[in-house]
Amino acid sequence: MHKTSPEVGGMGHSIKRKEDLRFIQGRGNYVDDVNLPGMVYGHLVRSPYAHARLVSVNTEKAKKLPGVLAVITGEDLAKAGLAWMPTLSGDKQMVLATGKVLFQSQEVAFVVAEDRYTAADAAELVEVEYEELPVLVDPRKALEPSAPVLRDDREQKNNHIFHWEVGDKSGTEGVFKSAPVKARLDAFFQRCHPAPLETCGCVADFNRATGRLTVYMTSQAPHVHRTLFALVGGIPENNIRVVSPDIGGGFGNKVPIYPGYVCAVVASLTTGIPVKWIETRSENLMSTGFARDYHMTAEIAAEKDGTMKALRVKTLADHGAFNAAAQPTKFPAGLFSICTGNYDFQKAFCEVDGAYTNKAPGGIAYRCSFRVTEASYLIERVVDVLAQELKMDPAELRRKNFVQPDKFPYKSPLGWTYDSGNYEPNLKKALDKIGYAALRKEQEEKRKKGALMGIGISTFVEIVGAGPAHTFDIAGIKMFDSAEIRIHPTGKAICRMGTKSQGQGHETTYAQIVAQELGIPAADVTVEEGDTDTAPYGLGTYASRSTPTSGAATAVAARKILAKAKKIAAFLLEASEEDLEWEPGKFYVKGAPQKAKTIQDIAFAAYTNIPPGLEAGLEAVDYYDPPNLTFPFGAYIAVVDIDKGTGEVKVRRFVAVDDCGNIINPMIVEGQIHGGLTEGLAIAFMQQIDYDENGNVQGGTFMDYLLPTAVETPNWETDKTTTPSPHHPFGAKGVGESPNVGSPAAFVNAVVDALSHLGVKHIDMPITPWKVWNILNEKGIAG
Amino acid sequence: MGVKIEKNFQVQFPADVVWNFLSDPRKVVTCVPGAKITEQVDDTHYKGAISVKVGPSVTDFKGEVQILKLDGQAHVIEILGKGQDIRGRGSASMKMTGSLRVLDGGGTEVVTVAELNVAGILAQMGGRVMQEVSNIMFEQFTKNFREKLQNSGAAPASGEPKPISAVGLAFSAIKATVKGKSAGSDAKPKAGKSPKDSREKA
Amino acid sequence: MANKQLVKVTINGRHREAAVEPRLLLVHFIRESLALTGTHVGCDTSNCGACTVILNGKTVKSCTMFAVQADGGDITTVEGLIKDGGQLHPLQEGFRQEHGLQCGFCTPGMLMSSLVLLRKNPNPSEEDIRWGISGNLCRCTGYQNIVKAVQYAAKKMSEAKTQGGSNA
Amino acid sequence: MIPPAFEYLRPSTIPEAIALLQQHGDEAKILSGGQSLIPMMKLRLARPAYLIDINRISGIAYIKEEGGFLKIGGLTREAEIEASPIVHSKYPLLMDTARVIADPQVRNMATVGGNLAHGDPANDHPATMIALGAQVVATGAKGERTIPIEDFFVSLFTTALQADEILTGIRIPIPPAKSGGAYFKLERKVGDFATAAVAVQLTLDGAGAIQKIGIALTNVGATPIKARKAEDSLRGKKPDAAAIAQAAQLAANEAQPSSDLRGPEQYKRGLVKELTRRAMVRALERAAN
Repeated sequence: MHKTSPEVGGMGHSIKRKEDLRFIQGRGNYVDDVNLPGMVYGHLVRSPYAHARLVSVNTEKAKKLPGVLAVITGEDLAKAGLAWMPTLSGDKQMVLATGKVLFQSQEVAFVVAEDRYTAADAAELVEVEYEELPVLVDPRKALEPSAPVLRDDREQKNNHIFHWEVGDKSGTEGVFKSAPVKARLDAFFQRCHPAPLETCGCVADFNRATGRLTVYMTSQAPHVHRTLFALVGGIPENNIRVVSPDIGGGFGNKVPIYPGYVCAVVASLTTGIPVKWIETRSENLMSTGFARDYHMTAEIAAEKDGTMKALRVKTLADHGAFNAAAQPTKFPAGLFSICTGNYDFQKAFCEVDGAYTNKAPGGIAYRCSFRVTEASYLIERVVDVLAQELKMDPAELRRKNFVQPDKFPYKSPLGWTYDSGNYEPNLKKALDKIGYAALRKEQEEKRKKGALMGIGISTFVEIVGAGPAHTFDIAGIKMFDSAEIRIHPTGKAICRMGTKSQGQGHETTYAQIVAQELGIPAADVTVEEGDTDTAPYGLGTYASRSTPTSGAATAVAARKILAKAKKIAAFLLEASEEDLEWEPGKFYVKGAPQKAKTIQDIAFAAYTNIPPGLEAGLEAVDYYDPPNLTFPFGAYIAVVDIDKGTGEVKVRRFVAVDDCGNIINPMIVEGQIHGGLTEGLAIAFMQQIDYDENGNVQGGTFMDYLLPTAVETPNWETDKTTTPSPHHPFGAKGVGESPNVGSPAAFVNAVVDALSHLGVKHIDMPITPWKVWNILNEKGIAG
Repeated sequence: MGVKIEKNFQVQFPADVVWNFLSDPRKVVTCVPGAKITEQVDDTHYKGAISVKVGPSVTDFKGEVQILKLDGQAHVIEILGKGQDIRGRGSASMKMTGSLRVLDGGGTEVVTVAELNVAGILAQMGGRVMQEVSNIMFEQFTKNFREKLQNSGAAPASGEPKPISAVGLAFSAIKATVKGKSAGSDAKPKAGKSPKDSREKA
Repeated sequence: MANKQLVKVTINGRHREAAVEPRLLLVHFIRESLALTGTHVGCDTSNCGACTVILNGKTVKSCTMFAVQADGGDITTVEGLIKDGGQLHPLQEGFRQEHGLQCGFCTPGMLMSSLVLLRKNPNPSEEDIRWGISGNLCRCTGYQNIVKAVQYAAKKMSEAKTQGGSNA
Repeated sequence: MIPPAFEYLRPSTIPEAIALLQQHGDEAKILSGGQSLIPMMKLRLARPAYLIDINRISGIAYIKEEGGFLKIGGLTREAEIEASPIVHSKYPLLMDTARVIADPQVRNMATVGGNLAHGDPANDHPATMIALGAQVVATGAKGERTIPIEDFFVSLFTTALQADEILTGIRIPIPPAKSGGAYFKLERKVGDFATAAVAVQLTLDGAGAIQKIGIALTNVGATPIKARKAEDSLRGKKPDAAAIAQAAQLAANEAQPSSDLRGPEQYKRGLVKELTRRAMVRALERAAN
């Protein structure tokens, strides 16, 4: 690949982000910044109960409050056939409750008023009578035959959602029967929430005169949302425009459609007035897409020398009241079957059961490709359990079992074809960088003195960038993605995409791809996303798919443009196409570099001096269907020290060596890794959306759902190896989620490692000081 | 969020007198700070209201009181009180069992077990203070119980009841009785453990 | 309903006033009454700091204050950071140069906290910076580059000072 | 989140404020820093009909030594304590405490008076003021009265302030030479309430034995707890490791924690023990210097 000049700013340049200029001046345009003339406000009335029969909803008092325009109930929606909506997992979900409520904070009524304050007041005046019902918060209890049936709307009269299995069951059993060594881990990956700093919200604007509905919304997938509005609401799709303005972080939270959006749309359709609805933080944490909540068991069968032969995984997934997991249709447990990791197992078998409980619906892919964090955590933890069993160094055990570089493309026993990988040098780089041998020595010394330090390794592999379309779809729509590039006469460009940045820096990185491919300086390329009226159709940004899909589409579209540019250049240079050479930015005649036409010259000619037989203009669109997923990987090592007096764990160092193939913008990649590691830290040590036995949310505000500050967050040490994806147009793989996928296991492994000599084999996340202290206290060494 | 509180206290009245008081929900409810009976529905059902004040926060509940069990022979009463927040933000219920034990020397020990459940905003936000609020309210209940019994004109068995402590009077700002202990949180504390000071001698 | 009260403030050097309900939060006054939407709301419980503005020289969380309390006050928001000539403040420059932002939602509050931090402590250590922005949550960056951004600005500002200029 | 409506009252003197309190009784709340009250109002857990904003009353925000006391006005902001040279040089316990209350923005608004008058056992100043043996100055219709801090915290969110009194000041006895103090707080993250915290203030005599000692505990009971037994065990004694360990154990016994999201009861006791030990050691170091 040509390296472009810094002025052009193609691949590999850490150019400064184009989007920053508006953000640092307070000129971002987030959804709550959208203010339309005459706009009114919506406020949801929510259930205080986790499970209750809805006896009555009386809106009279609320309607009488001056300033209130409407109060919509589930019964009202039912009349229009909108009381329920489909989820992204083939289930359905109540928009506003009818009959009963199934989780605390479920949507019951929608108040529309002239301003936020009146709407909030009116919501309190909606009188709802409930009759409380028995609550199920434990999915194991939910699957007991005697458990009350939560979803009596279903034909199936129990709380079981799905059973899914993959792999060779009997073959795996066979290996286990004869295996000399077995390791087993029971782990619970707690319910978490992506909690982007901006909550969800929308402004729905139905124009009665034109019949057009415009919805400004916090959407990671605006086109899909437009289509769903059309299919569910019966509005002609050409009359719907979804605009996803600047998004204050998504992390998967903004993939599903939530009842609030639908209510705002219904309210605008019925009043003809723009309606804004913005979630509070508590509403965000308590009702929108949670992540994880997987009760997992993993077993490894191995030889005495540490050769891992087979993996068996059994998981119970808690999906809450509705199966609203945002994931490809054919994969009820997402891509969880990546759980063999980067180890060369002969046999593997994985099964997952899903259950309904009286908890918020979801199961979204929080900063990971669908369920990959759960899988990665499980395998990277259980490998450590095996190392402990074998009294083997965990780095050594991993090294011994890595899929070797000559085996790629590698077919895993659970059916994935890994595109490329080179795990050993990646791990070595991390071990060297952190000084692994010296740390082990230090640990030994410290142990003699009674001090507790631990080193935790995680060598994860990700599976990102869905499609391919033959296997992956969201609600039936195939998971391709798109790019449209138009070159203006003066050689500047606009690029529109089917994806949607939520902070990833697309306006910069896509421009760099164009710069790389066409030699047009990135500064001259405007990138636009999120407006369904202008952008080509796409599936959106999540699952680290932007670079693997839209990024690829950008390169392919640019290459289409280049093909035409070559014809124009040949015409201008009066040479044949075969005689032309390309270097980013210009065509020149072979052997006569002074005879050249820049891309700007060519662009101008495309509008002013069009070669005979060619269409005017210089633009292309590409809908890219990736031939395979990409498989980024990395080696993370955490070093922790434990305060025996308080149980606090301090992360002393953390080294992350990522391999995401070829990198577009190293600065942005590094920033993403910092952020993902920080979220991983929070999950490992602080965060949980928990419920008490009555289904009350514990952790429904930032007072109890803890986001680390700058003080709790360590400095991250990052590095990279580069193993390009062989099937991606420029060898990239996607990276935004790797740190969140790979780091939890590193943290937990480090803490367990610090305590392993005391016989500790596992601690469930979040590893709070009191959990550690309890262990120390039991062992008689607290204080 | 569920809590169980067990509390025993002694009064210098004969069991019959105490039972006479304890077996009448209209009287018992007057001992619960902030609570009142608004209507008797039938022999075993009453309507009532309670206002729970914790610092600057006030929550008003309206609901029902039901006598589940009334055994005059064994001196055992079981009452279930259930209320919904009048602003629709949650509910509280308390099942209380009271029984009497005759003491040597003529006094009576009142043995109470209360199981409290809270759902909604208080259960979400109140985990930090549930236990303390509950302790205080139950304390206030027993104080009121003694006081009302004494003022009911009944003759004490012997001796003088101890005066109500100054601390107790200051508690009057807190108007109700809820007993809470967070359970099911990641702290996994054991619900139903009686607090340290649950045994109090008058 | 409570009577409206007139609130007068100087915001980013400009005098503004509006009659508001006493319960109107300062953040809504700024965002809605005064149409300055750079200041954000990220939580309800005074944890996230996205709503941080400078009131009379001190950072406050404008979601945990009523507009009537700010009556007569001098407020700076992110919109007031840039110089009249359109020149970026060294902190704005620093955040861009050091990649101290991603989604940008926390950035205005971060900038306000950093500005006051540097006024009080022109040469802060890394630890000073981390504590100085500990009332502001960021979900994207992991703070590391925000620390660098503040260091960048501190350096720029001290250089400007020694050269006789002033930036703060 | 949207607070319920209220009438906003802004008196310019203390007597005016007290008259308003008397006029509106239970329906009124004092608005000081508002950093506890306003979040509760936004959650609609508190709905006062009247807010009496005392922020424009002059003369109740100060930090000064006078008449044997460090006097702090009720309206003094936490940030002002943090920045105070007097506090910095002579009151390390107070400095420790001011630094770990909430976060910088909250400390710019939050007041010492509010922190105490809220009566929240999770707040940090209560234990600190108990350890320092402070007095609270309450101003009511009949003028000022002082309340020893030990008598101030009556119960959860309940103080000895009368309904028509305002906490206008705190008086901390100026510590003699060879005094030291420390506040150790374990919080889940910056801005959190303490899982547990311990305040220690002590004075050594000429022989190095403990002459005066104050130990108090944050967020391990319905009120801040004065660890009297721990104090008694140390008074007059040389603070060697054994004496400190014993006092730490006694303090742990005196704690009355409940289990919650921050941890089970047993952990919190263990924490009180450990933090007492650490605060003692730090306070002794400071007393020695």
